[in-house]
Amino acid sequence: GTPVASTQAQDRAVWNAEGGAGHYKPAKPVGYYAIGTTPTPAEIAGWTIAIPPSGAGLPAGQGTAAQGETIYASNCAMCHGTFGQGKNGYPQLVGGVGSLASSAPAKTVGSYWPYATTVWDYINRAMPFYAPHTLKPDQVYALTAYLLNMNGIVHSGFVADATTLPAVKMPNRDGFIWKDPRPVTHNAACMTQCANPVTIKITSNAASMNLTPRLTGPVDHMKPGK
Amino acid sequence: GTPVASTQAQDRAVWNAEGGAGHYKPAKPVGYYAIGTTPTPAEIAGWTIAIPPSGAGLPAGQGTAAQGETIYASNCAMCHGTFGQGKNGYPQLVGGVGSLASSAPAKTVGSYWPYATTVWDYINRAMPFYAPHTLKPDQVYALTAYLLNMNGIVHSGFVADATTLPAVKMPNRDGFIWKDPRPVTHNAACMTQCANPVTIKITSNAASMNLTPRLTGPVDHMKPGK
Amino acid sequence: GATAIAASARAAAQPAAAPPADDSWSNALGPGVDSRPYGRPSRFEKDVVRRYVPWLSPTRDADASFTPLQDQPGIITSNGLFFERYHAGRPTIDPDRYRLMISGLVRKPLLLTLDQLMRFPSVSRIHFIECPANGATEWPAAQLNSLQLTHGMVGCALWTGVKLSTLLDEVGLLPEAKWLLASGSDGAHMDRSLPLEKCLDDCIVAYGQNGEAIRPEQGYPVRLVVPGWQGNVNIKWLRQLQLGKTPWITREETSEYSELLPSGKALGFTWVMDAKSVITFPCPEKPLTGGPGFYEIRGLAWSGRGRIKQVDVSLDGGVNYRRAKLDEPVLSKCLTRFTLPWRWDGKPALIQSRVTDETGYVQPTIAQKHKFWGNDPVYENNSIQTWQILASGAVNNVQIS
Amino acid sequence: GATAIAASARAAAQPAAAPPADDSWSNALGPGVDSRPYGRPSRFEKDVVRRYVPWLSPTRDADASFTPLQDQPGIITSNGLFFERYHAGRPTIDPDRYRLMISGLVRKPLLLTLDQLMRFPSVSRIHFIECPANGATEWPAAQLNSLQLTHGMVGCALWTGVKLSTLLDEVGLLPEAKWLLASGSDGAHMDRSLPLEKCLDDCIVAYGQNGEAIRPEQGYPVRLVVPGWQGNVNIKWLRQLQLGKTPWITREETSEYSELLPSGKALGFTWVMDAKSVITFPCPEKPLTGGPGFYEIRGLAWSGRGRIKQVDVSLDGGVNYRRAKLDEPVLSKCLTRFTLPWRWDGKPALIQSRVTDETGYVQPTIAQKHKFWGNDPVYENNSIQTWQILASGAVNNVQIS
Ligand code: HEC
Ligand code: HEC
Ligand SMILES: [Ca+2]
Ligand SMILES: [Ca+2]
Ligand SMILES: [Ca+2]
Ligand SMILES: [Ca+2]
Ligand SMILES: [Ca+2]
Ligand SMILES: [Ca+2]
Ligand SMILES: [Co+2]
Ligand SMILES: [Co+2]
Repeated sequence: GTPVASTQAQDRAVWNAEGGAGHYKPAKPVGYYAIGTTPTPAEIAGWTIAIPPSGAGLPAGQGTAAQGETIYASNCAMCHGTFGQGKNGYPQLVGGVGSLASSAPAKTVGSYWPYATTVWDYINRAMPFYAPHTLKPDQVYALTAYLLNMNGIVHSGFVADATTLPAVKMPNRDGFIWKDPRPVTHNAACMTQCANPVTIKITSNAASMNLTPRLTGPVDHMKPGK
Repeated sequence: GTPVASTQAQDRAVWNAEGGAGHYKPAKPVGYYAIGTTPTPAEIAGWTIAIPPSGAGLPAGQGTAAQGETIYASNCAMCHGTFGQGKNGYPQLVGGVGSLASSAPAKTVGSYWPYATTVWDYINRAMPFYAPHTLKPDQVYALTAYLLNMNGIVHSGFVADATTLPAVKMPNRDGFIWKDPRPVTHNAACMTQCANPVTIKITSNAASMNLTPRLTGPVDHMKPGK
Repeated sequence: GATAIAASARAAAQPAAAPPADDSWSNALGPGVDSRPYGRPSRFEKDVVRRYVPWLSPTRDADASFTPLQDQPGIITSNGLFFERYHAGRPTIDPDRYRLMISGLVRKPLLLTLDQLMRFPSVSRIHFIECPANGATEWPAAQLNSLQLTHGMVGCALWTGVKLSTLLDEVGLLPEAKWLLASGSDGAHMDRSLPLEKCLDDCIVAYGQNGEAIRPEQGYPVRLVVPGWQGNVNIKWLRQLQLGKTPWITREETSEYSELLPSGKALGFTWVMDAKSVITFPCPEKPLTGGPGFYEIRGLAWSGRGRIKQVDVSLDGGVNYRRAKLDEPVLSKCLTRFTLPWRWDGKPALIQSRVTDETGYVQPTIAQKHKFWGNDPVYENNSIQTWQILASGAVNNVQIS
Repeated sequence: GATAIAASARAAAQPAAAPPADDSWSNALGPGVDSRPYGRPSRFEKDVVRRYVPWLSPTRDADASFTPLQDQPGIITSNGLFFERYHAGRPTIDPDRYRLMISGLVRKPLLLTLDQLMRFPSVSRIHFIECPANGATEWPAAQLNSLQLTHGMVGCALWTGVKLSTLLDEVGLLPEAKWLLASGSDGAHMDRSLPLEKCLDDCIVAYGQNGEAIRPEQGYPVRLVVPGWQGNVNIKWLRQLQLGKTPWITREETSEYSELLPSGKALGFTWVMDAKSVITFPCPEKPLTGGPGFYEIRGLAWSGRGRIKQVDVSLDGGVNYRRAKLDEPVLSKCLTRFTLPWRWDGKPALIQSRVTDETGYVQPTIAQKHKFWGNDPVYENNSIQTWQILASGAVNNVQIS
């Protein structure tokens, strides 16, 4: 595969081109309104939880897949399944590599996510679902290591920390593009005889699908698949 | 005073000038949309309760002040007072003639209303307050006669009906004008030195008035005058 | 285990930053999309409500409540906060039993159900509606220390419905027809006469208000919208449109919504609401709480005659004015938002706004109004409002000479 | 006596005309202005609510509900009916404990309370917000027989707040700053990276929505409004604006709001919502109930790239089109209302609308979308909607070749 550094460089080239302020000239000098307070470094650190691909901001601490397994079993498996296979509609976290171009793609941490830092970031900010952002850094490292290991991305002895995670090459790191390659304008504003009436056929009709919840009366809580 | 006919003619001249469709051209022919139904004459009559100064539409029936007195005592006096003097903030219906140009004008049926037909119309459509539009025509005629008599506009033998009411000359019939005589533009969009700063004085300050209900918390139901 | 993790708040690990970096609401799930199919404001906004002045009327059924303009951040008034004006309380109308009668001097009278009315070609326009008694208490002197209660009998909404002219075309006006009587189905059977020219211009028989059915408070299921004219002619709970030769001279256009002039003469039919503006921040309810420094003066301006051309703001009781910025969109007979940056030096000040509309009409001072209209009118107080800023940042409603 | 009069209904005297000439609500007093300081819709409108599709998500806390567009009469969405999209339910935020942090590659980081945020210069704009998953179920085939559920993940409101550029001026961008991360304080700590050029253009840090504080469902007390871009970047319950050199590549911009292309490549950052339109009457929920005759076709159109230029309507499945009328105002990145008069002959028909925006972009057919985007995308289904009208007047959601 492509070496980590060059893929990151590719992404970065697009991000640099997309970002930036253009020819922006500030309307007012810095601090013109003099409203609000300057946060302390500790406050800024408390707010700033997002971890970019570089790993900047990853806290001290570490964790292994073995440590993660225990935490996962009691806090995550009830929704995502013991093997990360997903359950009752909750997301599948493991598997799916090679499926993305198929007719039944399985988008998982293993098959789809381009950066391992995102796994740490998301578990830290949003999981477990019922108590988000309550895990300690070591727990998040351990869970990340466990998910990467279940996906066969790192070996069982892998120790996740601020240095190792940004260096992990995810299976789909080459799979993301960041600029829409699809044509924008597809249609013409034709006004008469724009189609041949004879060839117009109804290809699908929602009335026969039996998928629509009740639309009047109290909100319909029908179970998936009715 | 001015004879009834000529006053009505004066009003009518303004109303004719004010009303009308101008140079309007309908966008569509009558019935173009063909939506809805044509009401029956009985339906139109049921809806059409407004009585203009001409008295057009006044129903058959009649009533005297004496008949009105009884109805008034049990259905109206509790709010408007036994003598129509008003009560607890409910409108005064009697008196006030000659007060309109004073510093304490009393606007009543007797002092202010230009047409007797309006008295019939309003009692019929809106009174008694707790059960509007439930009186029978005879009752409305009687109450109208009673109010006019209490106001000294008609004598006690007066029989109110579709013919007599439009002919009643109300004390203030000459008192209404129908086109605003006051100048429209009062100010200039001056931008600098528009007033002499020295002469600017605060002439009133609501903070010292003690009239403002509580503005936070639950809505303030303070009693009049607190 | 799950409980152990839930209990160990991250806050404990990062005391300097949290709360509020990570307040309770960030560490839990909130209610889901099934919790309230029709939403409501945050419970922390519970004080943002319509309020009334108890001493103005003997009964809440013939009374008014006021829009909290101090909490209205733009030109649209929330449906839940749109001012009320009732003459016999708020009727509860079954839309299936609703009928609109169009009769009188027409070629083909018409009776419409609500469904039928909704089939006609429709328009959608943003217009203000203002009660002419808005500011009535302020004619003799500054009396109520509140923006809501001095200016809150105005609201602005996106009204959707059928142009009145479309319905009049459909029934066909007879040549003698010159006036229209609109009447409501509330207990008051509230009714007003309107000259045909206005009816054929921009009036709307409306059933939609800001994205939903008109609220019961504003006339559910159907009201008349008469853009720029006194609120009371915008008949709510509309039951009938009757065509005639002359006005009906109803109690509402004689006893109620007429103006007693200083001469003792009574003035009927004053209809159009002249241009008006008011500063909505700061105001008595929203003082300057942050001490000296930068603030943005904000306000609303409107005119019954068309678009707003400019708004000027004075910080010195009307000696000098600065041009305010108008916020897009600027629409005809619609609230327009204006702003002016202000660096407050912490000293007392008298602030005012003054609107000029597209006809060139300039909002008058209360003194100018008194000069031409007398000292004690009831209606159409569109005079310039003065707010007194105290050194404490508190704001009072005052009048100045 | 009083009771006798109240009991003798006028209806008895005039049986032919009443009811409804004089229905019960006309003969009584309704509740007064003190009855509900904050109003609500008529109880007869109880079915007009947000609804959801239970089989789309395993939990209501990471789910969406839909605006009932079939009952939205104009371009403004009622705050009570504005669609919801949650990733961890709806947080309940105490505005006194609210803080906004602006940090990262800036000269002077800033921590603001809500009161402080509100002191900055403000703007007020009407913009739509649409979830890119709006219409997702309809990619492979016509699946849901409902306008609300195929198109209702869009809403349009008057947003009031501080221009994001004003806040970025205040903190001072360092030259290296190229991206901004907006993050929320819901349980999901929902966050998205945005390129600075868009941030400095027309984004608003908003606290007002249609005349009141932003609703909890839409981000109370503060959300980001990114006009014309995917709903999910309009971060709700906004807690932080962080400046950086490169995007953060969050889970939301990789796993969640990316598009898997037919090639197996994943596409991030598709941001702009292309022009879209839909006929809102008739529709599955609002069939033609009055038999053959006149109806007005009504709909909504919008574009993430600016103003609507024109909307064309076809009554024959796309063979011929007629130009629809656009209702004022026509604003940038805002819903625009269109109408077309139609005399229905009672025969089956296939009706469609097709919008062209000011950039010249023309709304595509579903077949054109499939050709360029593959048969099974998730997001940005802005294809032309076909409604099948049956002879009965019933309306079905169909797709045609
Ligand atoms: C109560 C159910 C529940 C529990 C327990 C739970 N999750 Fe989740 N998880 C979810 C839901 C629901 C989502 C999707 C959220 C969304 O769509 O915004 C999710 C998403 C994820 C994702 C992203 C999946 C993707 O492909 O985008 C990861 C990774 C994840 N969870 C890891 C964990 C870990 C690790 C734990 C335990 C610490 C955990 N989850 C516990 C319900 C749960
Ligand atoms: C429960 C109280 C109440 C009762 C009983 C009542 N009224 Fe009234 N009346 C009112 C109120 C309140 C108004 C003012 C309504 C408004 O402002 O829209 C009013 C207004 C009037 C007016 C118009 C006053 C003006 O100057 O504009 C007349 C005339 C009148 N009532 C007559 C009657 C008659 C006749 C009866 C009995 C059949 C009656 N009222 C019973 C409360 C009452
Ligand atoms: Ca929940
Ligand atoms: Ca009154
Ligand atoms: Ca006037
Ligand atoms: Ca009542
Ligand atoms: Ca999801
Ligand atoms: Ca896009
Ligand atoms: Co947190
Ligand atoms: Co009646």
